[in-house]
Order: sequence, then C-alpha cells, then structure tokens
Amino acid sequence: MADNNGNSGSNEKPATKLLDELEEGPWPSFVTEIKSAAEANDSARDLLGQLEVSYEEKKSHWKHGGLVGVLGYGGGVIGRYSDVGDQFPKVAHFHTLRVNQPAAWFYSSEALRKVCDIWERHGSGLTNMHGSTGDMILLGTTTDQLEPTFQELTHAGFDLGGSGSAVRTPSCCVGMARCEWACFDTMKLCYDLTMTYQDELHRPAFPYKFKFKCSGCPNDCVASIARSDLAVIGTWKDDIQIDQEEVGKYAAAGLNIQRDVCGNCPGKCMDWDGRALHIENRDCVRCMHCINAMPKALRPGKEKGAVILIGAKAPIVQGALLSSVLIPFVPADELLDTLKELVQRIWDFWDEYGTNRERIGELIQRVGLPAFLDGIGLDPVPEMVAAPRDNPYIYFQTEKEGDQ
Amino acid sequence: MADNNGNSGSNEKPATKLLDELEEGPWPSFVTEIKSAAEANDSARDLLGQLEVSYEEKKSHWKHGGLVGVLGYGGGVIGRYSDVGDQFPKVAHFHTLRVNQPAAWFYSSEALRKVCDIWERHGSGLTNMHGSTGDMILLGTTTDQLEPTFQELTHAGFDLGGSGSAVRTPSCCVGMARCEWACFDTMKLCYDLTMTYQDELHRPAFPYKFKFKCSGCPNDCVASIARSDLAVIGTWKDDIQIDQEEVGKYAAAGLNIQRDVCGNCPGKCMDWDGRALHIENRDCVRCMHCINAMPKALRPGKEKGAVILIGAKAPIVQGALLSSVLIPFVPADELLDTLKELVQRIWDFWDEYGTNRERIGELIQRVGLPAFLDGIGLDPVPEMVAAPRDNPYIYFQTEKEGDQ
Amino acid sequence: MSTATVQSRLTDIGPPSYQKYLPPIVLRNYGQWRHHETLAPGVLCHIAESGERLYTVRAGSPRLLSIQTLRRYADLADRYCGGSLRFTSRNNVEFLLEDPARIEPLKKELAALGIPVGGTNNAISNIVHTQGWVHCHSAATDASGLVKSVMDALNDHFTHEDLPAKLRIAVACCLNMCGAVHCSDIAILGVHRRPPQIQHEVLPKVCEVPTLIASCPTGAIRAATVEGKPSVEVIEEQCMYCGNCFSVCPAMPLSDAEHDGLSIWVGGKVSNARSKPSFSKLVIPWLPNHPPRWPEVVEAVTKIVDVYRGEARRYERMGEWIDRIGWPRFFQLTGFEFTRYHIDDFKHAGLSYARSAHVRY
Amino acid sequence: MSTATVQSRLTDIGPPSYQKYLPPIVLRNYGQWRHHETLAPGVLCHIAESGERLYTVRAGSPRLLSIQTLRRYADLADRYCGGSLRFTSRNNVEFLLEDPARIEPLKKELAALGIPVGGTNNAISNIVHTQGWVHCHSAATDASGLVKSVMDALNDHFTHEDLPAKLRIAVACCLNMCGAVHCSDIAILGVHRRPPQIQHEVLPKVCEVPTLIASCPTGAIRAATVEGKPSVEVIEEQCMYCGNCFSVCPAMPLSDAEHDGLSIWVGGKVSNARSKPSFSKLVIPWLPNHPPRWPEVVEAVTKIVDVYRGEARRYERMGEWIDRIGWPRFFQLTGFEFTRYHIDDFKHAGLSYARSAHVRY
Ligand code: SRM
Ligand code: SRM
Ligand code: SRM
Ligand code: SRM
Ligand code: SF4
Ligand code: SF4
Ligand code: SF4
Ligand code: SF4
Ligand code: SF4
Ligand code: SF4
Ligand code: SF4
Ligand code: SF4
Repeated sequence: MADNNGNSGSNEKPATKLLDELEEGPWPSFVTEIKSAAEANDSARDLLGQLEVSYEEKKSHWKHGGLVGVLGYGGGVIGRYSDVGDQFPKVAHFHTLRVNQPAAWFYSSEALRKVCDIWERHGSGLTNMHGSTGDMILLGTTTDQLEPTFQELTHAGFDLGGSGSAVRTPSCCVGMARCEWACFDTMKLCYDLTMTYQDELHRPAFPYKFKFKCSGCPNDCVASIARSDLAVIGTWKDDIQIDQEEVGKYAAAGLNIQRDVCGNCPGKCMDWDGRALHIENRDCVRCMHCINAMPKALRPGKEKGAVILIGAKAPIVQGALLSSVLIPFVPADELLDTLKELVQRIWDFWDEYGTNRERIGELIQRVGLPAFLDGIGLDPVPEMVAAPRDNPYIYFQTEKEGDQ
Repeated sequence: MADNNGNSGSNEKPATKLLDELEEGPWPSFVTEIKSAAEANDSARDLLGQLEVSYEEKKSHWKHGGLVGVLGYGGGVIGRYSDVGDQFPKVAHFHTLRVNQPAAWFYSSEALRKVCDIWERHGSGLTNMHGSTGDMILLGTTTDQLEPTFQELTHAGFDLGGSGSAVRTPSCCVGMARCEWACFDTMKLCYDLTMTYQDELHRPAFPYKFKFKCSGCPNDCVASIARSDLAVIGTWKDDIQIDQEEVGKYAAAGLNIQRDVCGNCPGKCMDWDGRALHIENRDCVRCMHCINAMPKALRPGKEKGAVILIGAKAPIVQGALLSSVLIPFVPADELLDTLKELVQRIWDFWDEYGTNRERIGELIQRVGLPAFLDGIGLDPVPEMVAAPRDNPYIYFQTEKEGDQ
Repeated sequence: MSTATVQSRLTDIGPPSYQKYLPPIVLRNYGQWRHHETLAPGVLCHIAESGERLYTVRAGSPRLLSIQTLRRYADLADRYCGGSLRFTSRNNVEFLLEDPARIEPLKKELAALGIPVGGTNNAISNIVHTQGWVHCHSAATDASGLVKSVMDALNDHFTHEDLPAKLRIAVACCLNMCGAVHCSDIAILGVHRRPPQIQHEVLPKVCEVPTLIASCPTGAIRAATVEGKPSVEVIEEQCMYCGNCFSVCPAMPLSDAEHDGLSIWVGGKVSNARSKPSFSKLVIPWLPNHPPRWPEVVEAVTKIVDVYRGEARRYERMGEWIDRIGWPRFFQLTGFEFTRYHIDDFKHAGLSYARSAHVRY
Repeated sequence: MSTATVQSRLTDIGPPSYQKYLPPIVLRNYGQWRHHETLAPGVLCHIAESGERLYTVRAGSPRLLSIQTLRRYADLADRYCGGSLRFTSRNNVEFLLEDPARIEPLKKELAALGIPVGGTNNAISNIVHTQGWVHCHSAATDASGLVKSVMDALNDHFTHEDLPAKLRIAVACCLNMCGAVHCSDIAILGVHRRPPQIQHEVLPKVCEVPTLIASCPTGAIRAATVEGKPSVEVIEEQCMYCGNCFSVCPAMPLSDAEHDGLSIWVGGKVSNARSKPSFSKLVIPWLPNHPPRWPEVVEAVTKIVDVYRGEARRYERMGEWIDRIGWPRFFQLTGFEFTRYHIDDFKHAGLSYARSAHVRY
C-alpha cells in the first residue's frame, strides 16, 4: 500500500559501497537498520543514498533547519531539508519528531508496537531510541505528516518533547524501579516536573533551552550534573548503613578494603582494621564509592533527599559548565514543591536578565552567583562553593549593612 | 654631636599613649625599637609622633611617594613625604633605601655593625631586617643623605636593591649552607644572577618589576612559587635515597608510616609493609613530604637540578598568580647558563609585547602560554600544564603545518 | 490513519504515567530493592527486601533503530519478560526477567540476532552519540559510522568486564556537543578547521547582522559592506571554528571536506564516585575524516583503552588514573604528540598551567 | 663621613659575595649536610657527612629593628657564634653555634632581652608583613601593630611546637599585598571599602587620565569634565576598592578611617609538600581597624588557630585540613558567618562553585 508518506515500493536500491562496509563487524549496524527500513520505505532508501554521498564527499547534505511544527506547539520538531533533494526527493523534507519518553525509558511491547505502527504510516520507519536529551526520536518525515503523526501519538498516550528555547524533556535514572540506591523517586519527580511544565515545554518562551535531569544518587546515571540546567541528585543526610558481617565477607572474598575502598574515599573518613569498618560520617562527602564497591554491606542512610544543582551545559558560547550546588539538601518528600517554587524564581530572573541564547549557567557566570542568589532570594551557604573567594576584589555593599 | 641628619638631641618625647600599649606582651615590640632609635635620633622620634597620630586617626600620614635616588641609579630608594610635616618636621622627608642583602641573609657581626654605623650617621637608625622581597631596608632619611649613604654602603661592600620597573633583588633559601635537601647551590645562583643583572636591577627599563627567587627544594622556603616572576626550585630526577634501617627506627619511635607518610603521598606511590618502604619513583611528584617526615631515612636522589617556573605575583591588576612550570628540569650545573639564555628571551618578548605595568605572568595570561612559548622559542611539553585544555576552542594553524 | 484524524485533538498530555509500563515485579518492589549482584557481563540480579529477584539482560544497540528491529525487541519482551522492556541512559536495551532459567535462552536469541550482551560494571558501555550526517546540518563528521567502527574494535570490552573501571565513550559531531562528550572517559569530537565561508548573497536576507556579530565568542565577526550590500567579515586569526555563527545564521557554513575531522579527549567523568565530576581533556587535536571506517580514530581509541587497561588500578577511571601517573606519562605511553594546541588559551587558561613544582621524571 | 666622600664612587658592585659571611663550619661542610634533628623548639642541629654538627638557635624579631638592637645581635653573634649570624626568610634571627654547651647560655641571654626562641617545625613562625602606617601611603591599616598584637596572643605557639603542622601567618596593609599574604595559612589583609575620593583640583596636573582609566581592573573609571577641567569619575557600583588607581595617580586616595579595616583569609600554602601550593581563601570580609590592639582581629586569628589545633591531623596544613572537613564545617566550628562576599565574583568565579554532589552534612 502506498501510504501518505509516499512509500511507492520502488525497487531501486542505491549503491552503498562505503556504507556496506559498516555492516561488517560484531556491533549491531545502523546501516543494516536503515536498509531494513528502506525495504519498505522510500525516504529511508533515499536517506541511505544521501548518506552514501556524504560518506564519499565527507560532508553533511542537510541544509540549515527551518521552523516546522504542529498546531499550537512551538517545538518538538526539528525541520530538516536536503541540499541534494533533486537527487533524493524522498528526503528533500526530512523532519524529526521528538517524543517524550516514558520515565526511565520503560515500555510495554504493546506501546512500542503502537509507536512503530504510527511511524510506519507517517514516517521513515527510523528512530533513535533515544536522543541524547532522552526523547524518543522519530527520524524523518514531511511537513504534512507532522500533524497526523502528532494526533496519533497523543491518542496512543505520547506527547511531543521540547526543542528551541523551551523546557526540554526531563529525564531520570531507573531509580526506585530497579535500583537499591535511589534516594528519592526519580521517575515520579521526572514525570511530575514534565507534567507541571507542559506549557513551558511546548511553547518556547525562554532566552534559551532549559533541561532537567534527575538521578537517584551521586552515581548520577543520567549525567545530570554535566547535561542539565537543573540537576536533582539523590543523597542522604544520616549515616551510611553498615552490615559488618557482609563487609567481612567482601574482605574474605579478596577485596582489599583498606587500599581499594578506604584508600579511595575522598572524605578520608574510612578505616578498616581487619574486623570492623569505621566511617566518620561527618566527613563523608556522599560520593557512593564504598557503597558501590560493597553493595551488600553498605547502603545509603535512611534520611533521604537530594542536592539541587544548577547550570550545566555544553561549550557554546562561553565554555562548557558543570552544574553547581544550589541547595545542599532537600528531603525527598519536599522535592517537588521546593523545585516548583525555586524554578519559578529562577525563570523569572532569567527572563529579566538573560540575553538571547544565554543559558541559565552562563547568566550566573556573567552576573555572578551572589547577584543570582539575591535575585532569586536564596541565602548563600558555604556548600555552594568549592572554596570561598581567593581574590580580594569584593564589592562591599556598605550602605545596606550599616557601617558598624 | 649634631650630625648631617640633623639629630639635635632634642629632649621632647612625643606622647604615645596608644603606641605604649604595644610595648606590653611577650613578643618583641617595634615600638620599643622606634623608641630606642628615638633616644638618639630626631627623625625616629618624629616617626613615633606621626605614628601615634595615625593610630589615633586610623589612617596613614604619608603622601604618595616621589622619585628620589642616587646618581646613575633609577631605583633602590622609596621616596616618602609626610602630610603632617609641619607637626613632625624630621619626617617631612623620610625616604628608605633598599639594600641588597647578602645571599640567604648571612652577616658577620662586623658587617652588621658597619651598616649600623652608616645608618646612624645618615638615617633614622631604623631598619627592616628584612623587607619582604629580601632587601635590607634602611628606613627613613632625607634626600641629601641618599648619595652619602650610598657611597658609604658601597665602600662597605653593599649596593642598592631594586625598585620601580626593574629587576628586584633576587633572594634564596639557606640551601647548601645549612640544609641537607638543597638540590642546587641556591646562594651561588642567587648571587650570580644578582651580579649578572646589575644593570637591569639599578636602571628600571622594563614594563614593570621582575623578581627572582631560588629555593633549594620543593619545600620552597623563600616562597618563590608565590612571590617571584622567575622561580627556581630544586628537585631531583632519580630515585629517593632510602635507608630502610632508619625507616624502621621511625616506625619503632611511633610514626604511623602507612597512614601519615604513605597516606599523604600525592603520587600515591609509597607502600610500607611493616618492614620495608617501597617507593614507585616513576609516580613520585617530588613533593618532599616523605623526606620531611623522615629526614634521617630518606633523601632526595643524586641527579640534582631544578624546575624553572614563571609568573607569580600579587593580585593587582588581574588577580594573583602562582608561578607555573616553564622547564621541568635543568641539571644543577647548567642552571646559570640556561637561565641567562632563557631570561633574555623572556625579557625580549616582554619588552615587545608587555604593556605598562604588566607583569610577565599577566602578559602570559593575556597572550596565552602557547603564544608566549612561540615567542621565546620553547617547545611545549606536558609538564607545563596541570592538564591539557578542556575546551574545544582551538586556533588551528593549518597554513603552518600543511594539512595533515 | 483516517480513524485518528476524526478523533478529538489532544494536546499537552505529557508522557505516559511513570508507572504505566512497569512490569509487575517492579511495581511490587518499587523502592524496596536491597542490593544487586552481577551474574555475568550484561546480566544483573537485583534482590528486593521481599526476597524477590529481578534479572536484567542488557543488550547493545546502534540507537538508530528501524521499526522492524523495535518490533523484534517487542517480541523478545513478550516471550521473556511479560511484555516489558526498557532502554538505558546510554541507549542500550534492557530485558527484565523474573525467571533466571530464561536468561540463557534469551541470550541465545540475542546472539542469533547479532546483538551483544554486556556493558555492565567495568565494561565499556554503548557510545552516547549524535546525528552526524544522518540528520544534522552542523556535522563535521558522521556519528553513527564512527560509533560502529569504534564499537566493532572494542566489542570484547563490552561483552567482558575486563577494565579497571567503567569506561564511557561519547561522540559528538560538532562543538555543540549534543553527545555531551565534555565529561567522558573518551570523547570523539567532530571539528571544523576553516572559518565560515560567508555567503554574502543570502546573508542580508536570512540573518540579522547584530545577532550574528554577537554570536561569536571571540569577537571575530564584524560588519562589512560587500559589493554594496551589508554583510560581515571574519577576522580569520580570531576564528577558532566553533560554528556558533552558523547556528544563528545559515549563511555562515563551515564545512570543508579536507579540513574537517576529529579530535580526541580523555579523562572526563560524571559520577561523584571517588573524584568529582570533571571535563575531558584534549589528547589529539585533529585526525582526518576517513569514512567509512575512520581507521585513525579507531586506532587512537584502541590505543588509549589498551594502555589504560594495562596500567590503571582497580576502580580508577581514566581521569583518575591519569591524575595519578601524570599527563606526561600518558603522552609517553600512548605515543601521542603534545603540541601547543594542548595548552589552553581560552578564558580560564591560566588555571590549567602546572602551578606547582610537582613533576614526575 | 668625610673620609667616605673623598673615596672613588663605586656603583654596581652588587651584594657581598655569597660566601663572604659564612662561618667556617658552614664553609667546611657546604653542600655536605646529611640530616637534621630538632633539639627543642627553635633549636636545630644539622649533621654533616663529616660528622660535624651545627646548632641553630632561632629567635623571634619584630623585623623593624633599631641599630641598637642590631648591635646587640652582633654582640651575641660574637660571643656565641664566632661573629656570624643570619636572618630567615620570615625575618627571624638565627644564631649558628658549633658548641652545644653554649645553646643554653645563649637562650638565657635572649630571654633576658625579651626575645623568644622558637618558630621551628610545627610552630607558628614570625608573621611576614609590610610597612603600614610606619612608611606607606597606601596602607588601610598598620602592619607592625597588628603583628605585635597577634604574636603576643600566639607567642606560646611560637615557643612550642604544638600544632598539627607549620602555620604561616602574613599581614599586608593593602591589596598590593607586599606581604604576599595570598598563599598563607592565615592572612590578614588591610582593605579599603570606599571608592577613591577624587581630587579634581590636582588630578589634571599630576596624572595622565588615559593611564588612570586603564589602571582600573573593572573599568570603573571614566573621563569626565569637572568644573570645566578634564578629570575622571568613578562608577561607584563598579569599584571594589582595589586601590590600583591610587597607585598610578596620587589624586585618587581611598583612605577612610571608618570604613577601612581588615579581612581574614585562610588555607593558603607555598610548599609543595603533599598538596600543591594554593591561595588563601576569604573567611572574614571585614573587621574594624581598632588600634592599638585590634582585639577583633586577634580574637578571630586565635579562634582559627585554636580550632585548627584541636581538629586537624598531624601533617595537615590549614588548607589541607579544611579540604578534608569541608568549608561548611570550618564556618560552623569557627562560628564565622558565611555571606555573599565569600562567593567569588571576579574573573574565574565560576570555577570556584561547588561543581559536584560531594556534600557533607
Ligand atoms: C537530537 C540530538 C542529538 C542526538 O542525536 O541525540 C540533538 C540534536 C541537535 N542539537 Fe543538541 N541535540 C541533542 C541533545 C543535546 C545535548 C545533550 C543533552 O541534552 O543531554 C546537548 C548538550 C547539553 C546542553 O544542553 O548543553 C546539546 C547541545 C546543543 C547545542 C549547544 C547548546 C549550548 O548551550 O551549548 C546546540 C546549538 C543550539 O542550541 O543552537 C544544539 C543544537 C542541536 C540541533 C537542533 C542543531 C540545530 O541547530 O539545528 C540538532 C538537531 C539535529 C537533528 O537534525 O535532529 N544542541 N544537544 C539530541 C536531542 C535528542 C532528544 O531530544 O533527546
Ligand atoms: C541502567 C543505568 C541507569 C538508567 O536509568 O538507564 C545504570 C544502572 C546502574 N548503574 Fe550507572 N547506570 C547507567 C548509566 C550511568 C552513567 C551515565 C552515563 O554513562 O552516561 C553513569 C555516570 C558515568 C560517568 O561517571 O561518566 C553511571 C555511573 C555509575 C556508577 C559510578 C561508576 C564510577 O565508578 O564512576 C556506578 C557504581 C558502580 O558501577 O560501581 C553505577 C552503578 C549502577 C548500578 C549498579 C546501580 C544499581 O544498583 O542498579 C546499575 C547497573 C550497573 C551497571 O550498568 O554496571 N553507575 N551509570 C544506566 C546504564 C547505561 C548503560 O547502558 O551503560
Ligand atoms: C630558615 C628557613 C629558610 C631560610 O633560608 O631562611 C627554613 C628552613 C627550614 N625549613 Fe622551611 N624554612 C624557612 C621558610 C619556609 C617557608 C617560607 C615561608 O614560610 O614564608 C616555607 C613555605 C611555607 C608554606 O608552605 O607556606 C617552608 C616550608 C618548609 C617545609 C614544608 C612544610 C609543609 O609541610 O608544608 C619544610 C619541611 C618540614 O618542616 O617538614 C621545611 C623545612 C625546613 C628545614 C627543616 C630544612 C632543613 O633541613 O634545614 C629548615 C628548618 C626547619 C624549620 O624551620 O622548621 N620548610 N619553610 C626559613 C625559616 C623561616 C622562619 O623563620 O620561620
Ligand atoms: C618594602 C616592601 C614591604 C615590606 O615592608 O617589606 C614593599 C613596599 C611597597 N610596595 Fe611592595 N613591597 C615589598 C614587597 C612586595 C612583595 C613581596 C615580595 O617581593 O616577595 C609583593 C608581592 C609579590 C609581587 O611582586 O607581586 C609586593 C607587591 C607590590 C605591588 C603589587 C604588584 C603587583 O604586580 O601586583 C605594588 C604596587 C605597585 O607596584 O605599584 C607594590 C608597591 C609597593 C610600594 C612601593 C607602594 C608604592 O606604590 O609606593 C611600597 C613602598 C612602601 C614603602 O614606603 O617603603 N608592592 N611588594 C617590600 C619590599 C622590600 C624589599 O625590597 O625587600
Ligand atoms: S543514579 Fe543512583 S539511584 Fe539512579 S540508577 Fe544510578 S545508581 Fe541507581
Ligand atoms: S560514600 Fe564516599 S566519601 Fe562517604 S565514606 Fe564512602 S567512600 Fe568515603
Ligand atoms: S627550600 Fe629546601 S633546600 Fe632550601 S632551606 Fe628549604 S628545605 Fe632546605
Ligand atoms: S616525595 Fe612526595 S610524592 Fe614522592 S614519594 Fe615522597 S611523599 Fe610521595
Ligand atoms: S553535535 Fe552538532 S552536528 Fe551533531 S547533532 Fe548536535 S548540533 Fe548536530
Ligand atoms: S566559527 Fe566561531 S569563532 Fe569563527 S567566526 Fe564563527 S562564531 Fe566566531
Ligand atoms: S601592602 Fe600596600 S600599604 Fe602595605 S607596604 Fe605594600 S603597598 Fe604599602
Ligand atoms: S579602587 Fe580599583 S576598582 Fe575602584 S576605581 Fe580605583 S582602580 Fe577601579
């Protein structure tokens, strides 16, 4: 059946001498995937053709994207046009849809098949599972297919993700669903945040993009500290739970506890005397190393919550940033409310002072953390800095404080 | 006898209610020193008076310095005028002379007395032993006394130090004179450098000041890495010398070698198994800690030399800098020649590109280390950096290199 | 199709509820996991407080997946996992089993499909990557082809947990770094090395000149009149080929087949385990773009992995290992050349200089 | 005097030869020292390969010395040390003896003169400092008086080696930091807190306006015409009181008796032992100038020393200790307030933020 996407069942397979080489070897091949889609879909076939040309010429054949989308949404679709559309008409327009993944990327086979069916009808039959922000990426369709795809998706329970100067699809680690270390419910928080910010996600109105990521513990399995404007990283306040007997078993099994566990502790707060493991919890920085090394013997404490960090981003424009601590600890059950309140104040400040294409992290770099804190009404605490300033260039605000 | 400095033997002691309080307490008192000089010297007495006023008013009563000096020298004297000269005429002019200290501040009693005698005749009778660059500071005299003081000093074997945009008096640690760890002859090098750069020291012709300091080992007892534009810090290339028997004695005497020595080793390259100390010298960063902790058991290796570092300074203007590695190792006997050659190239570059009041460290910050290295003709080596760059903003010079 | 369009139009429904696709065993033990064990590379067992055991089989994926393959995954999920599966934050697929007896049969089926099982613990996991020539205009290289070439070479380290610690590789095809390579153990980054080729004809029509000028981090762009029309010029010595001007203005393309290529960065990490998160550092400024197999890149990455594997201590991530042995020795061991490009000369450059007398010989 | 002036004029003779004033035992064993021992606080014994032993007695000094006191030192050197002595890089005096039997008599004489012996090993040594109101126009405080007040309080830690490690204090009376306080365990730094009071009358006569404008690190100074004459104005919000404008132009004094004061910084070090050299960090942004005894400063410094002494481990310098326990706990233990001023907002500010989830509770 020739469907709306114009799949005509043409039989000409493009010659893909270079790409064919990428079907060899033990790792699953994306070329095989494109070919597989191309069996039934012309745009996948033309993609193969254009990609072979790119491989020959060592350059991209996509033009600078244009704005396309679905009714009432300002984002979620990346417009893409070929500059060799005459040669490969089925990818002349080849937009992708970003679709909100289910939290922690859990699917039922049924849901997965439903998406496949929709994408078979309306797109190239190619996907990314998943994009590096976390979305399900439906790779390649034409402008007229966007709205029908969208409607089918929503009826199947899926909505579009973010693009442009908007909230981007939040993502989270597997957390409580399968991890013993989750210090808060990452999946629920991620879902709640996504629901809370539907409008900000779908209708870009910020100076630039804004990403949320939630990791259940400091192992940070969704790389939130490196890749999100607002990172929530689980941690605990009280003592690490120790099962000394199990510690002994690790030692008996050959783990060199003093050297490999204590010796690698950044808090320098562990001691193993051959019989008992002592942890000076006051100095523990909650790095997870000892727990990672002996998961049966050690566990995070019971008073759980998260650190809130702000400002990560890739290098463009002023250099890459890692997030830094904004609130050292929020109890797990207060996370959502605290975040809602906090994020609003952050966005208000960003809205007022951010320049075009200035991420929140860059804005903080520009105006300085003290001014940012003033702006959002948060008190400075020493946990926010690796160390206090080492230069004496202090803008004293003598008026404010009175003169002693 | 009323000498040239106008010491008239006046008997009026100024009231020094506040300063008097500083004669109490166990630490030797500078007030007592000034009073002691004031017994015989009017300018010391007026200094006391003016200082008391400063203590009352909480402000300095010195005016912005003026240029004064001795014939043919552009520096070595700090001009100083009082803004309460009417009240304290004997400190209306109160310049200091900076006098090159002997290397590592060794004196004979005879030499010391000679200086005292000269300063009794020509100045306030007050000194700083020593200034924080290292000079002997003769504190307070009048313009007409500068030349006579200078002439007497040179005949006693002393010359002026630096001030202004010139080489400043180099300084060094006690080194081979009394320290078992000196990896090169700090006193000789310091002396040789001072002699080599007499002209640059006495006739300011640079964009700004330039300081040399030489420490015999990484303990850096003259703070060269923090306080000199060009730091020479002794180190060694081969293995730390170990006397295992003496190590055992430290252990027996109660030193917790594993925890306090090995555990503090930044190279993570030491192991103490209760009987022998093993050092993986390849990973040793030559920090000195283990040697400091067990001076009888451990010693630097035998292949001695120094690291050359560049660029330290106090915060004004662009923030304080620590020196950084320029040459990772120069054998002890090649130090002087290497430095002479290197320093000339550095000064040429500074001369050409440095702006007014730009220290060499700030120039390097401004143009970038790669450009500086190009400029002085030194190849980049990884020892120069804590880590390679982490941002991808590379100025590729494709022309120069051809295209591969 | 037609059925869908007549239905009411839904918007802002958000993603499926976070619990919607969780398998029953997960729902039963949600937040009640006690600890875990590794049964084999790629096979984990999570034990709940209840005593229930959940088995995970992690399989590699090219990420770019056809619906045909997705349906195959769905079939496997039905056969082995009660119809449920998940993907990981590094784009692997995870099959969640209740019955340990079914692990081996599943692994066999995966093997038959050419899908490797592994990526856990001290293995190399999947390569986080980006669109490349498959879908992006900015790409200085392809991402998928690079990943395939590198993973082919490293596949044994995916299926065996034979490294000192986790080793995370990422690919990004331009400096926008969608692959977030900036904190990876090994990062492969596409780079341009020629300034933008300004298309003066179209520029005034498609770009706002002030925005364009403001976009350049180094101030290399200034207004100019070209053949009577307002346009811009680029001061070439000030351009470091970041491509930000192209992001805001299509009339500034940087692609140049001969000069584009790859750079290699190492020693970054994300986790807070032991050391703090840190950026990757430059080790090879440029390698040529040699599709389809990028032999120079594969060789360089393999070299790094081999040396790391041979030298690092247990639990030492790439960057932690280099921290201990020092960068000079890293360059010695790998044989890579240290050049002026390795020395930072951007904003915080001075802080990257070796500001101590700590030197290894 | 008259004899001197008729002699030929000597210039550029340089300092005395480096060996000129070395005592014979030093000349005999130059470069041949084997190891050393500490006999008592302030008393070292260096043993040469030859077996010879050199005894050092280190005595505290106010640095600002009258010729009367210097002559007294010379006398002691004659009586005990064959006429030779030295000063240290921290302005102490060292008497070098060959005969151990003479140590005690020398110490007695020093005690009688009110000169403490100590400053070695894990003691507090002398305070490196600067001119202050004694001789400098820039001073926001006096240096000598501060030193005296603080050392009076800490004298016992000079005469006893009772600290976890060396503890180095420095004082600088303005941001020029002649005392190089920037890398000290404890730094006391004089600060201005009011913008320059521009003396428009004299400014055009004594300063070059462009140089003056260029001198400001934050660009706070701009040209202005005041009462018809060329002068400058200072944008007050951009001024952080560094005083660099005053250094280049006398018409820009910053002194303000009520607002000048002291700041306290901790955790810097110079040596490469264990950790790398590092800068001191701000802990108290401002304390009032209260001569003659600066009780607030003395109290703060004493507090820091006491807490450090009670909490740090053997061999931990101030900064290394804080690195281990974390800054939050340092502020807790000392009771100092953490404010917005503690957070860097100068050039590299961003790098000082806490860029990890490493948090202590
Ligand atoms: C699809 C995706 C790469 C992928 O293959 O997975 C992607 C693709 C693009 N990114 Fe990205 N980014 C993607 C995740 C990222 C990430 C990673 C992350 O989110 O964890 C980053 C780094 C983290 C960050 O946000 O800083 C990232 C940093 C950028 C930047 C640089 C932003 C910056 O502030 O430095 C740009 C440039 C821009 O915004 O103009 C960019 C721009 C783009 C554009 C829209 C290029 C453009 O200007 O048109 C790419 C569209 C490609 C295409 O044709 O589809 N993309 N982008 C990822 C989104 C998929 C998803 O929604 O799940
Ligand atoms: C499934 C996944 C989370 C998810 O929601 O998808 C996950 C799951 C687990 N991670 Fe992770 N991590 C996952 C991505 C990450 C990431 C993010 C990334 O790689 O982009 C990181 C940060 C990596 C980094 O630092 O650059 C990460 C850093 C860790 C660490 C810290 C390792 C370290 O020493 O630095 C541990 C602890 C350990 O392995 O000992 C950990 C441990 C674990 C445990 C053992 C947690 C548990 O008890 O279940 C899980 C399985 C172990 C395994 O894979 O070895 N996970 N883990 C992700 C699997 C990705 C994959 O397919 O390979
Ligand atoms: C005499 C003097 C050199 C000179 O030419 O004047 C000197 C002499 C010695 N120093 Fe020093 N140091 C001297 C200033 C310094 C300085 C510079 C400074 O304080 O401004 C430093 C760097 C301080 C810093 O890091 O901020 C310094 C850092 C050291 C260290 C490293 C300590 C550490 O753990 O960080 C050692 C090793 C040790 O003490 O274990 C050391 C060791 C020594 C030894 C033991 C070396 C030896 O074998 O003779 C000497 C006597 C020990 C003592 O005082 O405890 N010396 N030493 C200086 C005495 C100053 C004073 O009067 O107190
Ligand atoms: C006397 C001395 C302080 C002391 O009491 O020991 C001193 C005193 C002055 N210094 Fe200094 N500096 C002295 C060592 C230092 C040091 C420490 C060092 O050399 O180890 C530094 C920090 C290290 C450095 O060089 O960066 C230092 C950094 C400054 C600066 C800031 C320079 C910079 O690049 O940041 C200035 C400002 C200037 O040059 O205009 C300065 C300026 C001054 C002036 C000349 C103020 C002026 O503009 O007229 C002071 C004259 C005071 C006076 O009336 O005598 N002084 N000055 C020290 C010289 C004595 C000697 O020769 O032995
Ligand atoms: S971040 Fe922590 S809680 Fe989340 S999956 Fe990783 S280890 Fe588990
Ligand atoms: S979690 Fe990290 S810091 Fe805390 S005790 Fe364990 S290893 Fe040490
Ligand atoms: S720097 Fe080294 S060689 Fe010089 S005195 Fe100090 S410890 Fe001895
Ligand atoms: S000198 Fe320092 S780095 Fe070298 S072995 Fe000794 S403690 Fe370790
Ligand atoms: S890294 Fe660059 S080229 Fe690759 S997808 Fe992102 S924007 Fe496009
Ligand atoms: S590529 Fe980057 S540096 Fe070059 S002109 Fe464009 S924005 Fe400026
Ligand atoms: S620190 Fe400032 S006030 Fe003190 S001597 Fe140096 S320049 Fe003068
Ligand atoms: S004190 Fe410093 S910041 Fe203020 S105007 Fe003067 S130079 Fe500028």
